[in-house]
Amino acid sequence: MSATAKTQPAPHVPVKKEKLDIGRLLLEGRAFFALIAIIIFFSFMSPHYFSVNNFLIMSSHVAIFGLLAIGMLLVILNGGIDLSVGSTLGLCGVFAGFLMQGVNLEFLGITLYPSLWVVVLLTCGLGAAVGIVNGVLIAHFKVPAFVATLGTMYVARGIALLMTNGLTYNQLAGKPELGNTGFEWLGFNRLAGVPISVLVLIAVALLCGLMLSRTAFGRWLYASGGNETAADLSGVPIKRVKIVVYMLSGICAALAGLVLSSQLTSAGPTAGTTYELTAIAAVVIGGAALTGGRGTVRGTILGALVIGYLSDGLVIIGVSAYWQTVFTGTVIVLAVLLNSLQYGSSGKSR
Amino acid sequence: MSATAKTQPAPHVPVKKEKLDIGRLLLEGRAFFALIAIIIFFSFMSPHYFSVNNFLIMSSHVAIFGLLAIGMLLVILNGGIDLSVGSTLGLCGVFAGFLMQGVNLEFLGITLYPSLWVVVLLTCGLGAAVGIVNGVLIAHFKVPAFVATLGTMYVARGIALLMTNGLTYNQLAGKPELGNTGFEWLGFNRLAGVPISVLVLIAVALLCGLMLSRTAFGRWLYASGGNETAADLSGVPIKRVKIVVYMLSGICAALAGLVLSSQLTSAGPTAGTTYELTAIAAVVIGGAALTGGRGTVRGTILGALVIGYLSDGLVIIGVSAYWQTVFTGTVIVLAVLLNSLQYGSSGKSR
Amino acid sequence: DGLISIIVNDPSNPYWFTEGQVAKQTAEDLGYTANVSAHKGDTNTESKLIDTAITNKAEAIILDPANADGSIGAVRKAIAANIPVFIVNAEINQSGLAKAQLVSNNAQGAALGAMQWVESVGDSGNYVELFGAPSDNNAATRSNGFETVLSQYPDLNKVAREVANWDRTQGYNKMQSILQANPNIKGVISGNDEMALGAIAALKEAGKLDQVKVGGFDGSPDAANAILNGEMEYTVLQPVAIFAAEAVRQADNYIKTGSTGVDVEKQLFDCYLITSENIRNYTAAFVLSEY
Amino acid sequence: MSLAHDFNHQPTSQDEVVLSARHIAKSFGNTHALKMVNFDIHRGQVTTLFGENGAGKSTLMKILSGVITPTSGDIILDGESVVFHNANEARAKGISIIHQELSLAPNLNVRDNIFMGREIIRNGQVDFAEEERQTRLLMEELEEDIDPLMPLEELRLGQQQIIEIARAISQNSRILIMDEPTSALSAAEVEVLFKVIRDLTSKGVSIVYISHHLEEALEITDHAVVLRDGVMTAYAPRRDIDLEWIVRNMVGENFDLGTPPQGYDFGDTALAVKDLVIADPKGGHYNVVDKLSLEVKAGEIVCVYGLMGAGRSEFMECAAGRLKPKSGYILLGDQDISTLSVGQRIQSGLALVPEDRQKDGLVQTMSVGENLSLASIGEFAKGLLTPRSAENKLIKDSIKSVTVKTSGPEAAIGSLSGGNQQKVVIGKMLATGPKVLLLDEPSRGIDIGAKAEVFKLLAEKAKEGLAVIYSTSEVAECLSIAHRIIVMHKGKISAQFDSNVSKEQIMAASGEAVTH
Ligand SMILES: Nc1ncnc2c1ncn2[C@@H]1O[C@H](COP(=O)(O)OP(=O)(O)OP(=O)(O)O)[C@@H](O)[C@H]1O
Ligand SMILES: Nc1ncnc2c1ncn2[C@@H]1O[C@H](COP(=O)(O)OP(=O)(O)OP(=O)(O)O)[C@@H](O)[C@H]1O
Ligand SMILES: O[C@@H]1[C@H](O)[C@H](O)CO[C@H]1O
Ligand SMILES: [Mg+2]
Ligand SMILES: [Mg+2]
Repeated sequence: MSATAKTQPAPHVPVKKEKLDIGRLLLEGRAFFALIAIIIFFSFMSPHYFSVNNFLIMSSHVAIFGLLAIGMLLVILNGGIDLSVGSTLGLCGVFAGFLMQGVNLEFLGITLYPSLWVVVLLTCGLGAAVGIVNGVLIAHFKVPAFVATLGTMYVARGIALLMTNGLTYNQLAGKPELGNTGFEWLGFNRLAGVPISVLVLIAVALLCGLMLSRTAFGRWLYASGGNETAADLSGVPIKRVKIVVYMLSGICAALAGLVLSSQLTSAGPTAGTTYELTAIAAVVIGGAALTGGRGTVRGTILGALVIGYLSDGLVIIGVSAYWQTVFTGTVIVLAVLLNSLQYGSSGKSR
Repeated sequence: MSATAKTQPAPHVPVKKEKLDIGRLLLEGRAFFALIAIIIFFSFMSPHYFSVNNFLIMSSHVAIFGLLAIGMLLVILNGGIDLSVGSTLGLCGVFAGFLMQGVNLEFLGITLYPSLWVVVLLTCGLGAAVGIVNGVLIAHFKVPAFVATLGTMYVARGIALLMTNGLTYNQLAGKPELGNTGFEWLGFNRLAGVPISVLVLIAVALLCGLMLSRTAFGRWLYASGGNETAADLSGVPIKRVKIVVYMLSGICAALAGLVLSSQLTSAGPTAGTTYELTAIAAVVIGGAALTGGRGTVRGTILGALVIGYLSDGLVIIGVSAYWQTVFTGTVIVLAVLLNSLQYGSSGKSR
Repeated sequence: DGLISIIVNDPSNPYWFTEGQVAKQTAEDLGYTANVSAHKGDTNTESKLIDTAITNKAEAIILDPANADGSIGAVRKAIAANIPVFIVNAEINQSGLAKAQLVSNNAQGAALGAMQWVESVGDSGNYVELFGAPSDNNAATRSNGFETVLSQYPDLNKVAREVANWDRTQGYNKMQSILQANPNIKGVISGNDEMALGAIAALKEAGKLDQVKVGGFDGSPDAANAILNGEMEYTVLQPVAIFAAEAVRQADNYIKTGSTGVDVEKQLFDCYLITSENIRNYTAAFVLSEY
Repeated sequence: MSLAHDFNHQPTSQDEVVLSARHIAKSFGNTHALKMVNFDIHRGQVTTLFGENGAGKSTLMKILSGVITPTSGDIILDGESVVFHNANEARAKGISIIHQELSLAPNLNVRDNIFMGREIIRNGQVDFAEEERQTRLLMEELEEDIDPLMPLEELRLGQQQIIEIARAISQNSRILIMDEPTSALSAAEVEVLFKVIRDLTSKGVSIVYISHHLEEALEITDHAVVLRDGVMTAYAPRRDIDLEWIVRNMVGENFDLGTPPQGYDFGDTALAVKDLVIADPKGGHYNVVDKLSLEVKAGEIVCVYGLMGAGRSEFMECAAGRLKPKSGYILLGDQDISTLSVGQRIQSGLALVPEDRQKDGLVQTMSVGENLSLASIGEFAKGLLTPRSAENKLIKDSIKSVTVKTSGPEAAIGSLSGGNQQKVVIGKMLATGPKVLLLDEPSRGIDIGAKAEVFKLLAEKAKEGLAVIYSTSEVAECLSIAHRIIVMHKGKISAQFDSNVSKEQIMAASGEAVTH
């Protein structure tokens, strides 16, 4: 009852849909419309925009933000926010780079070269650990999410810089004789013509979508985002849910870090700076309410596509970097505005 | 009952105090303790830290963040957030620089050199205008504050870059014969030994403190942050309050921009990047609740001092930039954590 | 003894990292204590760091300025506090303040690079330029240097110029987008190595690295590696290790004798070309032996 | 609703106690909410807990259901001492509770709310079909036509309360605690609930029931326990008690809700509403208020009676400026206020005490004093600054005139009991010096003592010339201070009476089935 004040009318996104139904998609709307508008606009402006290959490339850029945004969605559904994802991305990328260079165990006099899958697992573990720190601070120590994750944002970035002394790891290819190749494959290869990064995004989106719509955990997540006290009184383990949510966000950031460094075949400690804002923007454009409880994976992916296709489009038609900034800001506001106009007119409620 | 979920237990900071009472200050606590701890620590670590002159210098650094933080406090008290303050600072600095260089009215064939006070007023007007855009988007178009100000953050930055083509104005001294001198005086001079920027901060803090505690507007602000519907039904003009609040935040950012560019005697379009986060951190360390309705100017100033004295102290004792990042994050979390522990123990509720 | 405050831009770029490390090492070898801090391109942070150096009663400040125009005020403040300032790497747009400004000869380096670029790419075809942070004079100086050379070849056609802010990720993303609009380019000329390496990753991904030649600027270790691997055509080594050390030596002279030992304030250090031919001489970060 | 004893509900198995609380004490800081309370729950019977606002009823129930832990005391379940650390542990022992404040998630649909925290899992997935089936059955049992897939926030308050009840029932508990389950229910819905309760008790389920509707509660109860100021003051089985007994034990004296104030003449027309039409604010295709016309004179007290959804709240909110009318106009004195903002209407002399005091009435982050002065503070600002002395005087006067029981103006608003919070909301609006005061269900959730005080206050203000319009869902409250009673039904005025009307006449006009 006490905290109603800050809520703007929550975009009314149905919490769960039994089937993908076009009518509803159109209604759900703005992100979808914005995306269509962007595609049409740039296709007119440049003959190169509307091609399968360009869409694949743009989507591989979107993969990074999309992964972060899915993690962010979970957090936002829970009524929180995670400002640390950009730094976690950077830290995890660097950590993966560190592992790929070989871990020198001085006291044993040997150097271990973990295989690609070990690297991936350990890196995800690191992301999860950062997330758990966030979650524990927020759930158990009652630090507001904004502050806790702002803190880890700085700390994770600092650690990444300390680990590398500011430098960039760029021997990520691995060597066949060490059995740790495959990193470049993640970044460069395609399955059935689709970049691996895009496949990773699709897989994560499907998994999270299923989790949200089909599992008890998903229910708990929506419930505690909608009314935490009620969820608590109903026996939902709200603290555990919170911790898991931040952990998942950390894992998503780790995956994004892996994808990014495999694309660049290098891992620098400043990667991902300010990406958290882009991720939040994608989630909000995708129809989620920052007050929690409302939002879908599909919307979030649409939101990420809007931002990604827009910024790549601006580069393709050769708009100057400064104008790109102006347009990005405008589109973020417009996309959300569309929605407010759509629902906002119906009078007093909230 | 609907929107309780995201609230962490709001730090219970008394909204209004009759007199500055030491007992209460101690209880209010954490920011104050953190500050004392920081001062003691660095005074031990460096012989140069504990001197009047260093405190004045550090305070003049704090002035920038302090001004932003006061504006941010108003917005946060109202239950909102303003991510655009850093960009607005940059834009306003550049705008002031532009005016100081002389405004060339080509069609009239003359160049106007507005006097210092005209520059100050026009710049504050620009800050107010950015704030009003935010306010209108939020109050009338019901765009969530986070999104609206994220949008203006990009747009204002883009405009600043476009205005200067990325370059920096550095002829801010003015010329006596043009009657527009005085800018450097703002940044370099001292009254009774105190830098002008610190005096500006004190003046703004006193004014805002008075406004919050002694005017009807202040009460409306707290009320609409505490419970917007209740305030609305009590006849509080909540939309107007909101717009004014963002406008004031814009003006504070403009003042910060003026102070900064007078200190630097130059105005660049990228000034203030990410300062919004520091401002928010200061407000939160100062005991305000991000959910609105609770917080004081005094707390916010303490919060800004904590951050400022910490970061300068780290530089003075020669800690590396990477460790500075780590410490900053840790202190932000710890300062807020202290508070949570203090109040959080009294049972599980909420 | 005494303190020398070294202020660099952002040590997360190996270039500035080396700059800071070399200066610090030199100062310590000369018997000073030294500390390195970073303003990350923010003139406000830079101004604070200058204040801190004043508080710490530094003997001298070695500064890589954040902004050609924007850093002047901060330098003035240090001068007012009687601390000599030695500018390295990027210049400030006012003379008579700093005791010395030691920078790479960016115009010379750019010309050197551009000529090598023409040699590698040829004198006709479409190409792309990646531009650094516009707040840094070096970005424009290099771009102009490239232009001076390349505009002499009418058949060279610049199809895009993108700002990538000296950053590798931005170089990667922008390059991928540019490739969509301009699949038939032959070369990329970049304002620094980080952006060039981003472009190389993008070209690799698109399978076009054979067809497109990339040139960098800085002479960073990563770039040297890329040249070794045949991915980058050349880079222009900025003698950052040389002038960073020299700046400290001049500061030392000034502290001891009241003069830097060099007549002019602005001292340009010529850049060197690194190609696969002389890559073996690249012995340490930003160091080409034999010179 | 006679007080005749109803022996059909006498205990079948001889008064077996399933749960007994012994010497329960609970303090919140300096507030001693419960002091050494003993309380028994009997198998298969309804135990009703009576008490004024703040007496400690909810606190005791929260302790029994594990939501909070007592400061001291024992809970004995089936003869064994138990300690509950959280609601789950109590639930595992078969104790569930319907909370006084709705505890539902507005963003979820009905089905998900009912199974929140105890989803039915099959093959690692939630078995939505099964949950939906069970939800349907529950709705049938409760005779409510609610789609299980309907988002909760689209239901009206009463329906939400039904969902809360359904959820508690579906847990198949042995002990079911209902803390004011009917505060938003219509008489018909209450009847259904009672049917369900009787059904449950016949299966051996024990019920604890709390309500401020005393007559209604008497109808269902088997045992009555009265709390006063955290102390148990009386216990008796159903056959030994009547309304008078309850009231006497609750407040220590016998009294009524007052009579219409007499001995003065009404003034001119203070409020005139003409042909007011209001569309459903939730976007339904009907008008919640349909061509409503009404005139109220200065000094007159008008009661608006109606069932849930009759449109009383919308009418009042529209008059106060919160809702826009579709057509029609509103005159205050002879000023047309239809286009004014809420604030301007307050300044002109029309104030509303909203229905939901938590959500719409109080600012939780502010003190008692700041809440009291909120609506009028804009008025007495001199120059730029607000004179503190003037504000303090206003606050002190308000506290006195509406008799708020508080430790002082600095006290947190949340430290007051429900009734006193309500008085603060009323005091806040009275401080604006209104000519017309609208009160939407001013008695909701407040005890009979506080109710009487509120009505007394309104009667006094009417004598001073204030036009009062209040809505209520309790017929008894219509027949107290109102000079005139208006019955609304589906957005229209279906009847008007003077104060001599009978309860049956009022209920008949409201469209409510008269079952007693
Ligand atoms: N969490 C709390 N913190 C402080 N005081 C509390 C808390 N909960 C209840 N109280 C106080 O304990 C007393 C008993 O409150 P309780 O809610 O049990 O009353 P109640 O009998 O249920 O009243 P009502 O009829 O209004 O619901 C009141 O004085 C109340 O203000
Ligand atoms: N004809 C109708 N058909 C369906 N729903 C209706 C109809 N009329 C009203 N309603 C519902 O009832 C709501 C009006 O309830 P409201 O609470 O305003 O009535 P009320 O008389 O003030 O009752 P109370 O104050 O006791 O809740 C509307 O928002 C709508 O959801
Ligand atoms: O000269 C330097 C280097 O090129 C660096 O890579 C970016 O910043 C410039 O100032
Ligand atoms: Mg209660
Ligand atoms: Mg109502």
